[in-house]
Amino acid sequence: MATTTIGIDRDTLLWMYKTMVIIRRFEEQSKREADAGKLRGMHSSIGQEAVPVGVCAHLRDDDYVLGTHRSHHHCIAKGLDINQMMAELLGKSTGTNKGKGGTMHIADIDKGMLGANGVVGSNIPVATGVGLSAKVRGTDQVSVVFFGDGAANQGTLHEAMNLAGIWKLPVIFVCENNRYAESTPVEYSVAGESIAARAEGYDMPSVIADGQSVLEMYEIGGEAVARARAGDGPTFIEAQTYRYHGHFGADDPLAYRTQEEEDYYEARDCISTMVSYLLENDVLAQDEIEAIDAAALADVVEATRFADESPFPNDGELTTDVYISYA
Amino acid sequence: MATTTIGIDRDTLLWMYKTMVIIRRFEEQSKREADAGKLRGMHSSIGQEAVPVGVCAHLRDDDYVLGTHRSHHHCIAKGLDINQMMAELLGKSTGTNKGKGGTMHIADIDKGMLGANGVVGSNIPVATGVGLSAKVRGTDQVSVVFFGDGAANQGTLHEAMNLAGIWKLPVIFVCENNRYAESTPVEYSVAGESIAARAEGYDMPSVIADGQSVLEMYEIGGEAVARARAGDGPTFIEAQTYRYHGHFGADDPLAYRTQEEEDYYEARDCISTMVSYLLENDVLAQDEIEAIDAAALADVVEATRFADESPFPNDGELTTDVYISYA
Amino acid sequence: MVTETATRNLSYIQAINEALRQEMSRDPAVIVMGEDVAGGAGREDQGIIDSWGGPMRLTKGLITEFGADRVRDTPISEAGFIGAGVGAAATGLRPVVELMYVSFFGVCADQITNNAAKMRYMFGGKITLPLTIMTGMGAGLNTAAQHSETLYSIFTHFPGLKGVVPSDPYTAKGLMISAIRDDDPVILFNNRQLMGISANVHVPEEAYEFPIGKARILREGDDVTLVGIGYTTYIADQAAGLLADDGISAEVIDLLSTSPMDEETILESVQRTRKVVIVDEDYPRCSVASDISALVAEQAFDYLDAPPVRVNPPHTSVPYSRPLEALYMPTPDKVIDAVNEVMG
Amino acid sequence: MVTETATRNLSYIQAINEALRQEMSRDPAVIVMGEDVAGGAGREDQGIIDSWGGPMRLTKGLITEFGADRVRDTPISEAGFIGAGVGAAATGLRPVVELMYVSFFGVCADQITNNAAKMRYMFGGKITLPLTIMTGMGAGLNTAAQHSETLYSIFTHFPGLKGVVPSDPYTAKGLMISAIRDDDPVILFNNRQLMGISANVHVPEEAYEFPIGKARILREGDDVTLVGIGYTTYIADQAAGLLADDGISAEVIDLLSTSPMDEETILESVQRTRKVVIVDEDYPRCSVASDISALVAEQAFDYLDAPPVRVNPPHTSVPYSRPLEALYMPTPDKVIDAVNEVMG
Ligand SMILES: Cc1ncc(C[n+]2csc(CCOP(=O)(O)OP(=O)(O)O)c2C)c(N)n1
Ligand SMILES: Cc1ncc(C[n+]2csc(CCOP(=O)(O)OP(=O)(O)O)c2C)c(N)n1
Ligand SMILES: [Mg+2]
Ligand SMILES: [Mg+2]
Repeated sequence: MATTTIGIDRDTLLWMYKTMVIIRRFEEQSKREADAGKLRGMHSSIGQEAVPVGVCAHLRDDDYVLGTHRSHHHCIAKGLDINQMMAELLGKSTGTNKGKGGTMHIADIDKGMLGANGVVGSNIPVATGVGLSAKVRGTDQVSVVFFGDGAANQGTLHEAMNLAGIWKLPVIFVCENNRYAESTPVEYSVAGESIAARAEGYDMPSVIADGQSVLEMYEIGGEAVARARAGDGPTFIEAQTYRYHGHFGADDPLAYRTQEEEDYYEARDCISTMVSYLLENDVLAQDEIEAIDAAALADVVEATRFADESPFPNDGELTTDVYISYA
Repeated sequence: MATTTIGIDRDTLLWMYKTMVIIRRFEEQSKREADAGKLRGMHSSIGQEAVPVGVCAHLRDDDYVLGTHRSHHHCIAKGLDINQMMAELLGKSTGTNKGKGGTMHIADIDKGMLGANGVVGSNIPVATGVGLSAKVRGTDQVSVVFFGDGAANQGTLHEAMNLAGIWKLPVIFVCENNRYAESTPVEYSVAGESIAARAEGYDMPSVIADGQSVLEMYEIGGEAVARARAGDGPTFIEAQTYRYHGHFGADDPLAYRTQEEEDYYEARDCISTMVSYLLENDVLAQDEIEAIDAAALADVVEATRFADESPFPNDGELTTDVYISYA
Repeated sequence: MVTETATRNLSYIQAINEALRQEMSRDPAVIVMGEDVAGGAGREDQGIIDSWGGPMRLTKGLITEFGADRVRDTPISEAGFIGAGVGAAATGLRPVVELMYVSFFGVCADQITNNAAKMRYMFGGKITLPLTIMTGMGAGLNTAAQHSETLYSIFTHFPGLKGVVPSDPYTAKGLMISAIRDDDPVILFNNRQLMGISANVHVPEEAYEFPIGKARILREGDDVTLVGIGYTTYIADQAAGLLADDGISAEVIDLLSTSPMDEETILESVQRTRKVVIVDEDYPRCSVASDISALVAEQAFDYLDAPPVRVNPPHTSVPYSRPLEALYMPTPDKVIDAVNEVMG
Repeated sequence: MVTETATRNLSYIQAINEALRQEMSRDPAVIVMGEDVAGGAGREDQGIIDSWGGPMRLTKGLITEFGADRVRDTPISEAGFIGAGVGAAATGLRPVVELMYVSFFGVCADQITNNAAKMRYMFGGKITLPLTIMTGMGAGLNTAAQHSETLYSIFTHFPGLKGVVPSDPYTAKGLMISAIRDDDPVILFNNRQLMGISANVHVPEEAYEFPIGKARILREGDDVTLVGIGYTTYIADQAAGLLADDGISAEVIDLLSTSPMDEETILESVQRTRKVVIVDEDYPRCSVASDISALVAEQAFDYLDAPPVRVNPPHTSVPYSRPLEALYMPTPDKVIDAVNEVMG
């Protein structure tokens, strides 16, 4: 079966499932590393896997993704090597960034990951420039920027949407509305009926998507990528999702949200609903699912071993890479 | 006749007419001073008089106005002394700001003018804080911020609209859309159908007003001020207007716009249409109009004399006012 | 039996928190704004309140005591709400606004440098601007280049802004109270590492001011002057303790205010010790350390037995990897090396 | 008859313009963005094009030669379009982005200090960022506190950023070309007053680089070293001319790069003259002048016959009123006073 009933080919479905599972296992492991004191302040993406996976399924290596402080899932969805990612989390010389960036700054330009970014809203204009670059250089590359509901209140989003609008840039604005910025609920911080509605003021196609459904993210992401590639300008996607853990691991989310809300989202978990879909539609059998899960876990175990055994950067690295030529 | 057919009392009509004329005469004189080399880089508000006059007609001394680089009209409409204003333009010690601020920074806190501001978009958050202050202190004061179409593309507007929205602040956002930011046409720089439309993304009542009509500005401004005073939150007004001169006096506007466009707006000049209205509705007779005009001119002549004869600040002023206590 | 020297120990966090509470009680014009300064905003009706308390818990409990009107969680819109702080300060309030980390200054710098810093001067003195900005800073916690900067130097650059950098719970409380009561804009820089260090200093219960613009001599000495700023005062003092064991008597100046800066205290000390080592965690170029080095060279030239020495990080961003970050930081060892250099 | 010393005079504005034109011709990756860099945007079909040319006309004519795709007027959204410059530079373009006046840095500082400055370091060197930001600066034109700042000092503070400050048409052209060709982010600071001064210097027609990180000795001398930065080089050189009449031989160093800074040239000169006066229009605290004063004190201590002296404006914002602004500025007279001070 090359293509499923909903028109997504099997390889893509498999890739999406497998990638979501790898993200989840990777994040579970990074939390363990954090709890063991091996890294600090990491922002878990568990619960939000479907958003970048559905969108990145349409991207090539030479398309670009830009992220936030919470970007492990963006990186994995964009095809980064998890060995290098785990090494980066531990500050090792074999990391994606040679250990100099860490959890909030993972980047791999060769894979088109132009960086997680620790400043809320800061990457949105950068992504707009990436779209401009593609346009000026005459390629059909696409630039996708992921950001949170909290970031939607930064002025940079407004400026970038306007620029992308007037210049018809191949930029896709994906707001991962996980309902909270730290402890601040989105209904408190965002005036107006939705975040997506703001894009209308910039004449930009916008849509609210179920960010727990990778199939819906795939479909909506596909339209946006096609629009961008065709030179028809930007798209705004508000993906409604949820982070299962606290903001950065050390907070108790039940201090600011309810058990019912958590249960509601976990019942619609992107991975378990995908499992049901794959089984019900005979895309995969139970043992195939289990094999994928086991392989994902093994990959993460291997990444952890790789990271653990890798050396820290040597002292000279402190003063390299400041400029092209410095020390 | 205490109140005219359209429900505006005669004193208010007279005040509005007189104030527009004073602004115009003042601006003509400041341009002469600039042309004579006595000040530099001043931004003429000629053509835009009706916007602040219509709105400020509803304000008390203890309400606040915040402006831009182009704010002489805001200042006069808010009741500032034109002698002190002209002295400020010439950098004299008798100026509103003791000569230390100049044309882009005129302020008079006693009159509720919290400052022109040279940085495009910079005063918008400040105005929001003024509204917050009124709310926290439990007064019914109103905060009005004027800004240009160009400023509408600064992120600060987005952030401030959101804040005013979620906190229901008594802030009135008045965009003076004079169609240009320096030489950049609004239809190029603003994505989306209108600037006012952006306010909808923040659940804020918004309206497009004819900024050449002081009566319309009065009506729309009145609604907004009433809403703010009643504690019902912010309003966005896009006032469509036109600056007759170049951006700052040294540029030729016909390099970037057409004679037809200039003619169209000048034919709808806020002062001449108001004269027709006043005459047609028997609010004023021709000789009364002429008397007002003559008085306005005399006031401006006197302001110029006052400014010319005032001394420059003494040298010690260079290092005062940096802090409450410094030098 | 009453001990006259009973000390009241508070953590740095408790000291700031107490200062805020006391000033809010004293003056209804004091309000607090910032991201998650309370937490779970807008859910009081669900029984959710005060669920966060600021990134360092500096503002914990304020909302329960003073209400949501005066303790406001903000959207992530620093230009918006710090600008709002300026407007509120100009019109009758005394806002304390939190910029979570100073590294984020760039999204709101215009409000600070063009409005807060300049309004009084531009308006010919006809306005006061009692705004306090408090912000977190400092490396050493593995938060990499965008969350670990120190940056008081760039605010010191701007006339019209005052800057204070507490070094322990005692100065934290006093400087926070002084900042709130000051009629000029003041930025208070909270080093994150100081929050984790238990300092055995007495913090009086009653409200007190520590004067802005004044340094203090934390440790007297004759052989060399060490100048520290916030966390680096702690480092300098540690170094001084070790040096004492080696028979070197180091005087430790705790700068506390970067602007205005207490030039007299520095000069008076250096004129006695004739040698100075400045310990600063900010980037080296155009830094407070440069300023102090230049000050001493220019004003105490004839007294100096050796050139001034600065201990700053190298001219790089803050690295993530732990061993690199450890190399990056000023340490007692580096201070001791510098002292050995000036002692000749 | 051919004169070997024929000079080709260009104004500062023409020199920058020529550099931009030559680099855009050479390399299709070079684009220019900023407010009104062309003018009348989007009205080509009405025959309206190139109606502005930038605030100083530095970019005049570029759009007619290179088209609206590569010469882009922007909305007033500095964080947006300077951030876009960062993204474009990271992905194959060499953008030149104009920040109209450096005083507006605060609306876009995050893009400069957190992204442009840090990306290479944070990403472990796996990226180059050939971004040029050009910006206007300087007092003396009665534009008051928010349009007249100098501020190169705060960018110098940040590792990862390079800063260049041309002092005349020759260095303007060479430094602009070097900035564009450099693979790191470079900020080029154009002093507005230099644009109005006619300098009789030869500007070669062909494209040439002036090396970033190198100062030059504009005038040789033995008695005292004057260090100038951009416009203050002009002031220092005027002072040196007057001092020569009095028999004092002043060496004038034209700093040209604030970061990296050419420490050797400064130190070598001061070691000879044994006295230094630094002339800087930026605010005095945490300034490039402080840095140079500290550098000389620390590295050339034993050579100095007198303490370093700085000539900066006072610690105030820039006043509007002309007589006050005149008092504010560094002038040849103030430099001469400072020289008399160090000459003892
Ligand atoms: C400019 C800026 N302000 C504040 C912060 C601190 N901060 C880090 S993450 C965060 C919440 C972000 O919320 P959201 O955008 O919804 O992303 P999420 O964490 O939910 O993925 C805040 C306030 C920051 N990093 N940058
Ligand atoms: C942040 C900032 N960017 C650029 C400028 C330069 N500038 C001054 S006025 C102006 C145009 C403003 O246009 P608009 O907001 O429409 O106001 P108008 O001049 O039409 O009244 C520009 C770009 C500035 N002062 N501040
Ligand atoms: Mg969120
Ligand atoms: Mg306009």
